Amino acid sequence: MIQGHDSVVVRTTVRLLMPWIQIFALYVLFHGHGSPGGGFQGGVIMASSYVLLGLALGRQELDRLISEAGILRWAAVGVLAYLVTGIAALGGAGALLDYAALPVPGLPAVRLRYLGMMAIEAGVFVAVAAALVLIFLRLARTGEGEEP
Amino acid sequence: MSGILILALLGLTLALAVATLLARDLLGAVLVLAGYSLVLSLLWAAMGAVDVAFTEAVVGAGVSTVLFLAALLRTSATRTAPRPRVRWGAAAAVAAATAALGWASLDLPAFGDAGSAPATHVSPRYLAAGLSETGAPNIVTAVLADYRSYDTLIETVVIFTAGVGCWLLLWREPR
Amino acid sequence: MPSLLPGAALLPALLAGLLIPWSGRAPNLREAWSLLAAAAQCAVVAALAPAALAGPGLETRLLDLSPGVALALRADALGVVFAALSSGLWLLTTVYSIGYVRSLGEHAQTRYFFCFAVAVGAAVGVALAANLLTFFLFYEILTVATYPLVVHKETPAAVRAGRVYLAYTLGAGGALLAGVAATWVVAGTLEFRPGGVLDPATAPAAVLALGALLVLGVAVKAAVMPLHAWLPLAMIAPTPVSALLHAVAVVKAGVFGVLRVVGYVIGPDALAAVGAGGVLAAAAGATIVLASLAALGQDNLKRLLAFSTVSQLSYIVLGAALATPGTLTGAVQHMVNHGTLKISLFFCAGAIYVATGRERVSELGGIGRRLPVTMGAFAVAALALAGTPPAAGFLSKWYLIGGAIEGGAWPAALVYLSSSLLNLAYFFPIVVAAFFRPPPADADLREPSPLLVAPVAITAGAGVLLGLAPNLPVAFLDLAARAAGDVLGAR
Amino acid sequence: MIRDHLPVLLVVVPLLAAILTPLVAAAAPRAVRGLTAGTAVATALLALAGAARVLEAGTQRYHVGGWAPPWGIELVLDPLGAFVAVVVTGVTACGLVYAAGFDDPRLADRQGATAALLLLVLAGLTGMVVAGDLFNLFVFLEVASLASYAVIAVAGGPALLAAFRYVVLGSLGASLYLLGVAYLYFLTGTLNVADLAERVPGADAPRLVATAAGLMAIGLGIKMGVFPLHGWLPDVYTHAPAPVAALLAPVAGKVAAYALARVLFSVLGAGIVVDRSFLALALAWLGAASILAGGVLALRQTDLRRLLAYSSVSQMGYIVLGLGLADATSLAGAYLHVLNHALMKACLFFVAGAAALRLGGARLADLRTMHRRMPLTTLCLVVAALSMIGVPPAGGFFSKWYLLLGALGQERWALAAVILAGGLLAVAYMFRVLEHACLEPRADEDHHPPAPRGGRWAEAGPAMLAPMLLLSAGIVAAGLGNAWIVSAVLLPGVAVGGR
Amino acid sequence: MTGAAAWLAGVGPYWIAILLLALGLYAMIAHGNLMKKLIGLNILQTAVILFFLSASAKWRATLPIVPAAGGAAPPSAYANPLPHALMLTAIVVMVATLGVALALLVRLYRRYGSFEEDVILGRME
Repeated sequence: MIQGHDSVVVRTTVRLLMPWIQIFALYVLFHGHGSPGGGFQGGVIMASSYVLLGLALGRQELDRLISEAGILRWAAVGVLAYLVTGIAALGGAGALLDYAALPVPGLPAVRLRYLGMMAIEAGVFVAVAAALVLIFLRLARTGEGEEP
Repeated sequence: MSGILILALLGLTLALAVATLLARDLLGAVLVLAGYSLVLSLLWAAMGAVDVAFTEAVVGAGVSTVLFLAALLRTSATRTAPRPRVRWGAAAAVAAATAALGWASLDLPAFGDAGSAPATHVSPRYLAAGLSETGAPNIVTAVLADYRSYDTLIETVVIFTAGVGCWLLLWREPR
Repeated sequence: MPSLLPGAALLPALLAGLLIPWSGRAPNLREAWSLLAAAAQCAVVAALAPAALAGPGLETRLLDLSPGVALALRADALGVVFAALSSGLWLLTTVYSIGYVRSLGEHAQTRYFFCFAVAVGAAVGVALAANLLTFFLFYEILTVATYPLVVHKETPAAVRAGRVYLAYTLGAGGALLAGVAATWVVAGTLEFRPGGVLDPATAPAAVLALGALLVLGVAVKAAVMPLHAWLPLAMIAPTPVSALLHAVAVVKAGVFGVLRVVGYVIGPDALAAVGAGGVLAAAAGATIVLASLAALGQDNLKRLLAFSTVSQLSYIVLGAALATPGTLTGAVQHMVNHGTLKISLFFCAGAIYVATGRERVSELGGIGRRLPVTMGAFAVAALALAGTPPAAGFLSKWYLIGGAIEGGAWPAALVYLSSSLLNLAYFFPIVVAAFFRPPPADADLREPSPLLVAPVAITAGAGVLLGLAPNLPVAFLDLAARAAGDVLGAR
Repeated sequence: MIRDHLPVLLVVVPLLAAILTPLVAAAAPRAVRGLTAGTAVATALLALAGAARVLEAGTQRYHVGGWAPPWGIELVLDPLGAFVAVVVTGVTACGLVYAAGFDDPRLADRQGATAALLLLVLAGLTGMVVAGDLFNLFVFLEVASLASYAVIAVAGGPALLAAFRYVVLGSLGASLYLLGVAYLYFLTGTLNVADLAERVPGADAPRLVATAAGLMAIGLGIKMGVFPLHGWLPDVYTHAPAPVAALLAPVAGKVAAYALARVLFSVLGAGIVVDRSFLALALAWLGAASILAGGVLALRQTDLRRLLAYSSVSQMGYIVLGLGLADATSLAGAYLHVLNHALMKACLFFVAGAAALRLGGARLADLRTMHRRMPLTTLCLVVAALSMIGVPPAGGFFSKWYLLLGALGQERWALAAVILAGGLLAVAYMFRVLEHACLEPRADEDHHPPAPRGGRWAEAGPAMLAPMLLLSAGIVAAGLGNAWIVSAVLLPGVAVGGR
Repeated sequence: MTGAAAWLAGVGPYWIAILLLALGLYAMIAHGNLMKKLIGLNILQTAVILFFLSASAKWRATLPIVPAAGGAAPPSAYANPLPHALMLTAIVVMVATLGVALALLVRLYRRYGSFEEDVILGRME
């Protein structure tokens, strides 16, 4: 479906819009702590920026930015970040995901908790963004005819 | 939280759901579905569930629609579904189930009752101590990322699973 | 008393079951395993007899099958009789089988001997089982292990026969299982105890239900009419199978089961109290007469023998149902005598088939001139079975009839007598025709391989000996008397 | 230290491996199979360790994030949970070793993703088993389901439609379960199983409890594939890639059944379920119907895997029946059947897979030469089939034995009859398989020359054969050891918390 | 707000949720078009989410965001955050399922060239 849009206006708008969307995504990620939003919503917005790019500029442009295999690995990395944060707590003799037990010397429990939550939110952000982009690209991929 | 507004939005969702299911043109159905999700997110915002509303807006109205469209537009086929013939058996079964659920729902605490079990048993602790215990003013985030972060971990795994699944299923078949 | 000996009685068959497939490519070695195992089994079982005569018998308790129910083997008098019968005849049958399958060049011989070993092992397990669950376990194994032997020919007819066989026996297995479970629920134990395990206070309805389920479960293998239809069909199996399994191991497992259930679970008194004894006796009596009449009409020799088996088995069931000292002794004794004589008759049928390819009674005219040993043995065994003194058949019938009269069951006595006449009626013409008709034209008729003839002669001889010296080689008569005493002494 | 984290490690280990697999696959494709099988075996060992720990030190409770329930999420490893965990991980380990040995050309170039999804299934199942929180259970249920949808569809063709139907029905089931959870949440305001167990009996709203129980039972019933909710099951297990079917069929339904048991007996409490409440009656008769319907449908199948799928419907019925009878003996029987059926069904699906690979198909007609060309596989087939029929001392007999004792003990004659009838149906359909696999019917009535020796030796590779033999050994072992399992693990476990 | 409206507002969300559930369910059963089945499923899932969320509502309560500057309002002043968190997860599950299902549909379409179940079944033979 995505051959890219021909009107120059659309293409440039998207190019200009892209960074702002991504900044907004990061904003949503980091402010989920105190206001609505968080890793998941931020990730979705991040993904939508790429989707938009793909829709407007076409597959080739997108492939120049990202490769599908690469995205799969990004998704894995995101979940991994989350899981590793959780397992790290075991190192501090705590239960899984007990941020207060994160083995980071010299930080009060509240800071540790904040740190842990940020870490996992970031993980969610990456994982969700990557996974959604992957799903979109796979669904929208052109070029196959009938299956054997 | 205004009862009138909520009732209005509820009515609207119902109407849009019916419209979605009646629409013969799949493309139309998907677009109406997006509207349905949008109204839902408004409804939830009105119910004070801003995080969910936000998510529903970006996911339900946004991503889901895009995915539906991506799948639909990939397929050059006639996109109008033939009018389904009415399945009286199914309709009867569904009606019976609906009646049963509605009947049971009479035992439910009134909507918005601040004295109901959900309002009084587990949640107060989050609201009272959430900020001091987790340092997150947004209690939903506190629950999501700390008290029940295990759920959120698995939630992330779910979306990861979906990614891997699509990657696997829509593999570029070797020609 | 505790001992490992009863458990050891299962080992030979078990080892044979492992070794036979392993040496499947070396037929001589393979058959050597079978022979060794059979011999070893005979030895062990014989060693069990003295203790069984002296007291309650040796017992082996293995792991638990279910909380409170062990996989246990007890070599009491009744059990030893059946075990000794099966093992002894297994030895002879193995010799006979080797001759039979080799002269016919049968296929899948490894499977054949493997299943044979397993089946006999299971039969011994049935004999020595100390409780109902163990009994059921071996009973089912016996069923499953015989199936491949029934379908051995793998012809459509054989496969059909196999299906019927499974339907009857496994269906009965279901009834038996229900009975076993019900016994546990009602009596709280599954042990076999002489005189029965039921509390006298048990509700008659419960006793009746238990009796019905259990007896139904075992009566199918005992081929009590109308549950006998599988037996004539199973005759499609190779003759040694029909001989050992469907004249001895399997069907005797059925009647043995009847004896166990009547004597050691329900108890004769409880059975009589609810009037079930009469019903069982009636069914058995009817079977005796009807099956004999049916045998009269048979032309295929093996089917004739099968019907005769059906009739003879019910001698034992009837004996158990009457439950007087005489009938019980006679019943147990008849297991041995009928087993020996009937297997010898089947051996003859097989020998004739191998030598002449003939299976029909009408084709046997004059055969006796050419196969004197075989047909001689046939004549002896037939007459013995019909109850001509001093052979074995006479002895057990003497006890049965005496016991029946002693119990005041005149109709039963009459049934026994009339059936003996019918035996003569369907065996005598065969013998007469075989010896006094002119020999068949084709000249090359000759006695088959000694591997076949020897067992024939031995079993027929044994049939006579068991009449003259019923306590040789194993004290069968004393054991039978002891078993009867156990059951009835417990009242 | 490990000992204290056993419950969560059961989930974390396969999860971590699953996430790493795509990365490994990119770096060293060769290593993937080893990683998968190794992880599964490690998980099984952890489960064994967990079981040992539970038997020695009692139920293990783990508070994720250090938050005490009901505010945080709790993981529970009690005797029954440990038992189910051992069964699931053990059988899955066999399955993954088998799958590693099964070279399916369709999956060759997608090793990494497939392996990751299979491990995610494992993680999802273990997660469900140890979950002490109803919503957490839902999330794990979805992980396991999503992953299985994808791997099933890999086969392409008919598997696609089968998988799609499974997605629709499976998600329906999950949603109904979640709706049930919602009703309970409305009623009590909590999601923690132990907390619910305290509050539900007290709460005076029978309609809510009944609705919640019904919804959860239906939702999980769909996952279990109990008649009449089994619509998705036969196609899925017929068309899925053989190793995948062999992996999912034995365990997936069992875990759903265990979840149902937890809901019924831990959450609602025995008081609501036993003494022939409507729920118990419904379950018992649902199970009975499942036993008969599954058996009858299995009778007329010509494809081994389809036949096995329907027999799963029938066998699952025994488990549901046991839950419905709801006394200690019957429950012990039901749990024992979880073990036995997992073992024999896995073994049979392995056999079917090997046949499909080496005999060119898993239709009954394809098995014609099996006994000559694959003697060991045939042996496994026979053992598992006899267990299915219920011939002692194979394990399958004993689970039915306890169910029968339970039914007779409650004087439920009809149900007892159904249990026996199910056995006879199994005789009918399994012996059809055995006839095809072991006999080569000949037309000529008279005896024939010995059958041609051998034919081409076609046993599957050791990696596939070893798990098969292990399982068939396990079937007999489970039978001979059942008394210990029942008296040492199941009966105490059943007694705990009215289960 | 009048009494009737109040009562209506007291049960309305539940009943609407149940009605939506029924609509979705019927569509899943009755529609032969796989895409429509999927849409039905989507509506069913949102219905469940709506139902669960309505457990979080409290009249006269605000968003569950506690001002850091210790405005110590009682819990009854905030909406119940637990269902919010749970339903966020449920929505993610929803979209994940949707992704896989659509992937299957695309494959099916590529193989059999239709979304109609009976057409696909017809082309399978």
